[in-house]
Amino acid sequence: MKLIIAVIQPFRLDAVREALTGIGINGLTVTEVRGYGRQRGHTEIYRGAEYAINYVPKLKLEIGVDDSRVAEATDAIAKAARTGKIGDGKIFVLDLLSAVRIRTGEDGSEAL
Amino acid sequence: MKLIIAVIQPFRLDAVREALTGIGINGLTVTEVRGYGRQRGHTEIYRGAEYAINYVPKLKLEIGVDDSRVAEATDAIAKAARTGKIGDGKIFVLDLLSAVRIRTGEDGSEAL
Amino acid sequence: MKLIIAVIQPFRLDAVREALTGIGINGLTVTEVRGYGRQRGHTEIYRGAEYAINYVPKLKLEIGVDDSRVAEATDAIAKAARTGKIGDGKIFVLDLLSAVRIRTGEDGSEAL
Amino acid sequence: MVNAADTAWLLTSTVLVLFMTLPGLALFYAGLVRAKNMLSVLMHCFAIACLMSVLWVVVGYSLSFAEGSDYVGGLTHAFLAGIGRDAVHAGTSIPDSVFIMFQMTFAIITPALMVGAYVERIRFSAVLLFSSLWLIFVYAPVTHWVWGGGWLAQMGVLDFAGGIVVHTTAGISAVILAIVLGKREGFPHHVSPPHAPWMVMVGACMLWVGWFGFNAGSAVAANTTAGMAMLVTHISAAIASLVWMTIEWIRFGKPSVVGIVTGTIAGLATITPASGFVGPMGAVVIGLVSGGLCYVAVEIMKRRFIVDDSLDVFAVHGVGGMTGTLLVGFLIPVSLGGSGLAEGVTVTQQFTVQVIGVVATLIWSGIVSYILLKVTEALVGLRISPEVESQGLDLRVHGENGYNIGLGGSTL
Amino acid sequence: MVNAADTAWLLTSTVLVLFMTLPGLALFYAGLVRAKNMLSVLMHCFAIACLMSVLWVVVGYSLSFAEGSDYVGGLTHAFLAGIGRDAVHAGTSIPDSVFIMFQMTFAIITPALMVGAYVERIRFSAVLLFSSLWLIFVYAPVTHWVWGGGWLAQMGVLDFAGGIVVHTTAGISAVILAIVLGKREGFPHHVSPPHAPWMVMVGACMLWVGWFGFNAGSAVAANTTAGMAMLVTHISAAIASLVWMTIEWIRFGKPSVVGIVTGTIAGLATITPASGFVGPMGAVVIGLVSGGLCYVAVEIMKRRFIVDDSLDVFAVHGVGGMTGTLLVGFLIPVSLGGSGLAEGVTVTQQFTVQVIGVVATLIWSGIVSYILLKVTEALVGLRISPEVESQGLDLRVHGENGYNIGLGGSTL
Amino acid sequence: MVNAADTAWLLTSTVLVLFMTLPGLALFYAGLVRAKNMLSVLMHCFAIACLMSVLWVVVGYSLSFAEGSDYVGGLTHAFLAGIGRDAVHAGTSIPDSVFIMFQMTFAIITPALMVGAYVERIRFSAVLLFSSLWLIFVYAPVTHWVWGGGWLAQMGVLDFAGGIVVHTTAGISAVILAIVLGKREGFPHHVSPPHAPWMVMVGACMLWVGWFGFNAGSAVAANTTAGMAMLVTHISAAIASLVWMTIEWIRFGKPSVVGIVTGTIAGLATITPASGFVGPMGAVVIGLVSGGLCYVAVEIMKRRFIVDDSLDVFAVHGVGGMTGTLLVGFLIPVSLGGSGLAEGVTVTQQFTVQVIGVVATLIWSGIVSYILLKVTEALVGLRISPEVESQGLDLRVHGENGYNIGLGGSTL
Ligand SMILES: Nc1ncnc2c1ncn2[C@@H]1O[C@H](COP(=O)(O)OP(=O)(O)O)[C@@H](O)[C@H]1O
Ligand SMILES: Nc1ncnc2c1ncn2[C@@H]1O[C@H](COP(=O)(O)OP(=O)(O)O)[C@@H](O)[C@H]1O
Ligand SMILES: Nc1ncnc2c1ncn2[C@@H]1O[C@H](COP(=O)(O)OP(=O)(O)O)[C@@H](O)[C@H]1O
Repeated sequence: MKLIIAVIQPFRLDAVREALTGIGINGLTVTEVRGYGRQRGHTEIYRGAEYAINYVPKLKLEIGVDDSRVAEATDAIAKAARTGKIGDGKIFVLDLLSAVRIRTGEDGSEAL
Repeated sequence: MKLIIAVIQPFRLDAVREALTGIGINGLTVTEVRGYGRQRGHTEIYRGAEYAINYVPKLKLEIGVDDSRVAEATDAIAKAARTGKIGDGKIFVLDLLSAVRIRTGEDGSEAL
Repeated sequence: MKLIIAVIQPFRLDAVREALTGIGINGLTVTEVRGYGRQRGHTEIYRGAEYAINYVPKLKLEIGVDDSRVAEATDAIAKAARTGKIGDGKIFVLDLLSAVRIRTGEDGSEAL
Repeated sequence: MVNAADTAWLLTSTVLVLFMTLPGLALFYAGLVRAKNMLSVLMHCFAIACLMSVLWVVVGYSLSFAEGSDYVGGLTHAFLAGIGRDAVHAGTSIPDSVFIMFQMTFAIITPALMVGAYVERIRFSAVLLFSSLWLIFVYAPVTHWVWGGGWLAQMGVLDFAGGIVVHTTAGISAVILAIVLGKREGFPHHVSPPHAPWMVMVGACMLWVGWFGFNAGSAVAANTTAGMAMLVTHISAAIASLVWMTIEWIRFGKPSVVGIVTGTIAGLATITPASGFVGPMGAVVIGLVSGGLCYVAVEIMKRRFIVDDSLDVFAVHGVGGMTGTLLVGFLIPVSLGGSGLAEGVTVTQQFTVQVIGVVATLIWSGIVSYILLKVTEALVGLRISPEVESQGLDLRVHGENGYNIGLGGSTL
Repeated sequence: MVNAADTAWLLTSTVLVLFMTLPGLALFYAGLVRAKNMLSVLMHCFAIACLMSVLWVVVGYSLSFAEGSDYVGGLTHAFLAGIGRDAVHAGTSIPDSVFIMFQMTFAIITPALMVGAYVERIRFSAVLLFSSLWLIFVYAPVTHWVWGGGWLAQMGVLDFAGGIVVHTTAGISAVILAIVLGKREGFPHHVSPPHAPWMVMVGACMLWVGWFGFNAGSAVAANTTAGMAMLVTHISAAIASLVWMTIEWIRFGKPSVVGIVTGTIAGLATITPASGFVGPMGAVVIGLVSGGLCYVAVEIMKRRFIVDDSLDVFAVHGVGGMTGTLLVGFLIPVSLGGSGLAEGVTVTQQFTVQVIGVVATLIWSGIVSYILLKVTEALVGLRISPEVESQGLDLRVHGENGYNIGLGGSTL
Repeated sequence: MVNAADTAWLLTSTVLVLFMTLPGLALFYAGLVRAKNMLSVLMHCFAIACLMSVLWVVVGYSLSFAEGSDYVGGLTHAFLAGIGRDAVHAGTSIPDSVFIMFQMTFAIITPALMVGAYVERIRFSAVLLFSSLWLIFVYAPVTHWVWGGGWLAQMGVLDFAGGIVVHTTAGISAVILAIVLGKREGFPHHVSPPHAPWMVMVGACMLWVGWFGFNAGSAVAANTTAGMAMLVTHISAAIASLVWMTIEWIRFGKPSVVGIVTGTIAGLATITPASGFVGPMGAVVIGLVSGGLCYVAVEIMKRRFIVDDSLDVFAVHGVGGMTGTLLVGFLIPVSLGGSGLAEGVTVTQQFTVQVIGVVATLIWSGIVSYILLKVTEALVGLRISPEVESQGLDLRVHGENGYNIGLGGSTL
């Protein structure tokens, strides 16, 4: 199993969710984060002064998936999240040693 | 070492914390997240209209533990977090290559 | 590639960011978290009653880096985040199987 | 001659009515939208308040209240010309300056009410242009008809504090706006719940207390009419709130904060035209009717017509204002605790006049609003781009975020 | 005859006292609880305001102020029967409608004060039922005793704006409520700090400004008594705030926002019964005493008795109201800048009367509240389930979240 | 003799001016700082309000308004000695108690305005000590000069509601404060944007409605002057808001919430000294000038001088107050709708007097503020440690967090 971590533009969430549901992935955890990469923030104007906003709001998705679904899932996310503009985000994949569904105690792929 | 990621119902936090303290695990990072799995959200009613709330508020715990404590810790969390109702959450375990206590520079199990 | 997870004191963020930029690391995701370790929270006083605040606000940084940069990066973070007082935080390192830049589809070190 | 006591009350009432918009209505609406658009809503209300104030001084007051034709006032008082520092407003015991200010606060809140119809998707320049044109071509004439001695006034129409002038005009124009502008992306199936119900309630509380200035201030004196207007306003608001709460409780098992305060606004809007005329029992009737009727109206607009009058301006203000206007003749009799119909006027006759008033206002406001929207569209465009809509107006149009409470206060 | 100036001030005062509850008290209390229950607190205050308004019209006003026995008013004015549109309230120079409205705002805030005792664990239906019964069986009779010509009034009890009628009744009933209902899960060792101290302070500010309507409005005229009542109210509030702040600063090194504003409320509650009678020096004394005494009372309630009167209704309002009531006789002498005792009454005699007033009110309110709670428990139940308590009332009882500011405004 | 109507209006005005500070100004400033310091700002405003109230009773009122020399009042009314319960304030028709209270609210807001200069880095004890000394040594004397019959009053200086007394004193002292205290860590390149623009706007709305009490209340009567003062105040605020919005729109393409409301405050501050004297056209001029001039002043202070007057007290209040004071003579002529200059006084003569008033106030306030700061520094220290500054004043100085909305309401 793998844990996919995707950092995306907040307004792409609905699209990504639909894409994942479309390929039958039905579990997801979302966190509000801020970050920067190539996209270096923007400036806000107050009373004639400009402030540099260094961290851009993003959403981080964490999705536990079966090994067999990883490629498909990252593709789906990438496609749905892409706008082609700077700031579109990143997808990271980590190895997942185990997964447990708390309610039933099931583990492994059953739990995802 | 392992990194345990547990997504739980917010109101089980106090119970989980007690369970972990009970087995001598004294370090923990909590994040507010929202998610869905089998539990598909609920509806809220405003002015006669119903809104689908797709993401349910959860807490995500991250706990770095020694290899020897993993089983015990996941068990303790699962037991304390379980209500038996849909939405109880998930526990994921990842491999942890290293851990450092910033204050002292200690690393490995010492740092946990 | 590795994923560095660092939990730091919020007011050290600016220093850590500068340190990372200094060594050419230009991507970062920040999450607000709360946690405890050796530092057990504090008390707040309201109307003559004292409340135990068990979870201390921290920031969690996630940084995907090339294998070759891991040591340098953890060092830089540790140095910039250290105040020498309890509560300085932890750095965890995990193995990163893959990384993708959503905008371009680049993957591997290119994507970081 | 200026009566100091009446002046004191009208000065206070003016403060209260301004407070209804700033920040009452602004908070009420801002709490109902998504977090990413909440500043834009505050901005709409605030900028409208400023701009309408200027226009009121320039021509609005004159077109509404100066001598003129039966259909619109003249320009004698444009730029407040001919208003002496110490002049008493004719037919009242308060200074002209106070009358102008008091009425200005009505001219502020009426266009601001329409904000609820176009939130989360309109261009800021369209807000300013449309509101300005609307003040001149809809609000000022209708005000002249009803309160400025125009044709409806001559027919004896009863509208104590703005059931026609404020709520009917804004309500129908809101529907036209919503239709011409189109739905928000995702409406009706993927809209988000109010981002801050607590803020909605705080706004509603401010509207409630401010409304005492609106209705009791419309007596233009600190007298028994003002006192009774305040009492009946309060009763209607309280009852309509409870009605709405009860309906939700029965239907869904969960009486909501947003629901109960929507009932409040319905009760307040509906009693408005009747507030100086009816007694406590009339207020009970109006409270009961308004809570139920506006509830149904919201359902119908959202479910049947699928018009994205986003914050229910028509269903609450429009339906409420018209209902109150039509009911007033039935509830005014002295036997019901009311102030009584004018000598020789029957309930049926009064009802007919009220119907004429409402229908004429609906037609005029609807058609003119449509034209003004087309003009606005041609001049500055109406709708923001889908990209700005999805990213939120706050950051993209105003360059700000409503909430910067994260990251422990480090440089964001 | 109606005096327009007094009417203007009383209309304004009515607005101010309603503003105290909506949104003042509601925000004050909502900020003190956890985020997951903040809407429920707003809802309690708001729904109480609506329901008490209706009950006041139905029987409350009549039971309080109509001619009746020495113990309770009659039903002559039930449903406001016999109130003429132009009637002047006997013994005043304001319209009956204004007097009824002004007093209604007191009948709203008094049950709302008790919300602080039962937050985060009560059933919504119990809130509505208990408050209703309480208005009729506790508030209306005691009001009649003190302000409606009842037995305490005849004994010459002094209670300018509600030390007995409002604060003592609500304070003691709050304790009974807290005991019968039981503690919140986790109390006293695992309760959370106020979720929004800033909101607590905003609520306190609104209570402060609104209290000027409460106290200075109780002069029922725009005269020198009203002026002095406002001045002494302000002095007491300011001093009690500073006392509380200083105690915290000395004890903990950290003067808190929640602390200073609690002092404010203590100072305001304590001066209330005395506000029309004492002078500035009396206010200084009351400010000093109330800040210190209420601080100690909070400690004792929380630490010794371990009663979960969650937001300190008794320790602040109860103790404050009683203290002010008992002090008034000592501070009223003309030599101290007060308005002086009635002819032929000595300080000791007055003190005795005040003690009788307080004790009788404590006994009546306490016993009746206990009975009403048992009735409420039998009819609708008092306490929510532990599961709902741990998940929060907002989502489970009202179906809403206080704050939806996350996820960038996507469909949540 | 006491006039009840004037008293009613002044009681109301007092409420409004207190509301400006609590919670208006407090919210305005709190929204502008970072989340970690927002409670400290509220605390500053609130504690200042309490402490200034006490000092006003002790000596402030007497030093300002009692008979004394040309430069400062005497101590006859220290501790409000010699103020009868029923006394009428000389030269007015309102009770002494009301006059004292009304003026007290000015003595509260003026030191509170300076909070904007020292946020996020000052010691709480320094706030209290400096404000207290400042009230006695700056505010009271200048008030005596202008409104207490002192030398400027004798010269015929015109300052209707506090352009000199309130805004010039606070504005210049704010600069001195900012310089002596030093910049915030990170200023000017790494400061964060306002943590809650919505809160800034809510505060601004409350300031706006409260300002009607400030300016129209300064007529000390419910008359035509009060009415006109309210009207011109409103016009100036509306226009200055629009000017600021337009400048931002043109320069940056994004009209901001924080920008438009800063314009509002500029318009309000600038009309203040002129509000009882000018007519609507004068208000238009003042609105236009103030919006533009204060905008430029903010730029210059931040970009050229790099003084960390953090929330622009000088650039908005100081520059505004002085501008209005200097303009009043030009806009007062009857031909422009003003109340006219005193018999035999020319525009140039009046201008000279106004210049003298402003310059004398700048010099006195500046020098004395500097001395008082040095005294404060010596006694309690001015600045918090860098560690506390980076961690935030809320938690470290007051032991609280502004927002505890996380972790699902579990024990934090
Ligand atoms: N090396 C990294 N490690 C962790 N998160 C990163 C890294 N690089 C980028 N991110 C996250 O991805 C988000 C988008 O990155 P960005 O570089 O702006 O996208 P792109 O390069 O595709 O335009 C950032 O805001 C940050 O949260
Ligand atoms: N595959 C997954 N990947 C990541 N997080 C998940 C996944 N499945 C569930 N979750 C998280 O766990 C929470 C609870 O899951 P849910 O399926 O509702 O529980 P259960 O199946 O035990 O009733 C979700 O809200 C989500 O945050
Ligand atoms: N075992 C752990 N697993 C996950 N997070 C931890 C762990 N131990 C500590 N933390 C995180 O690090 C933060 C700082 O830890 P703490 O022990 O107080 O630091 P130190 O020991 O260096 O003084 C905690 O608030 C928590 O968020």
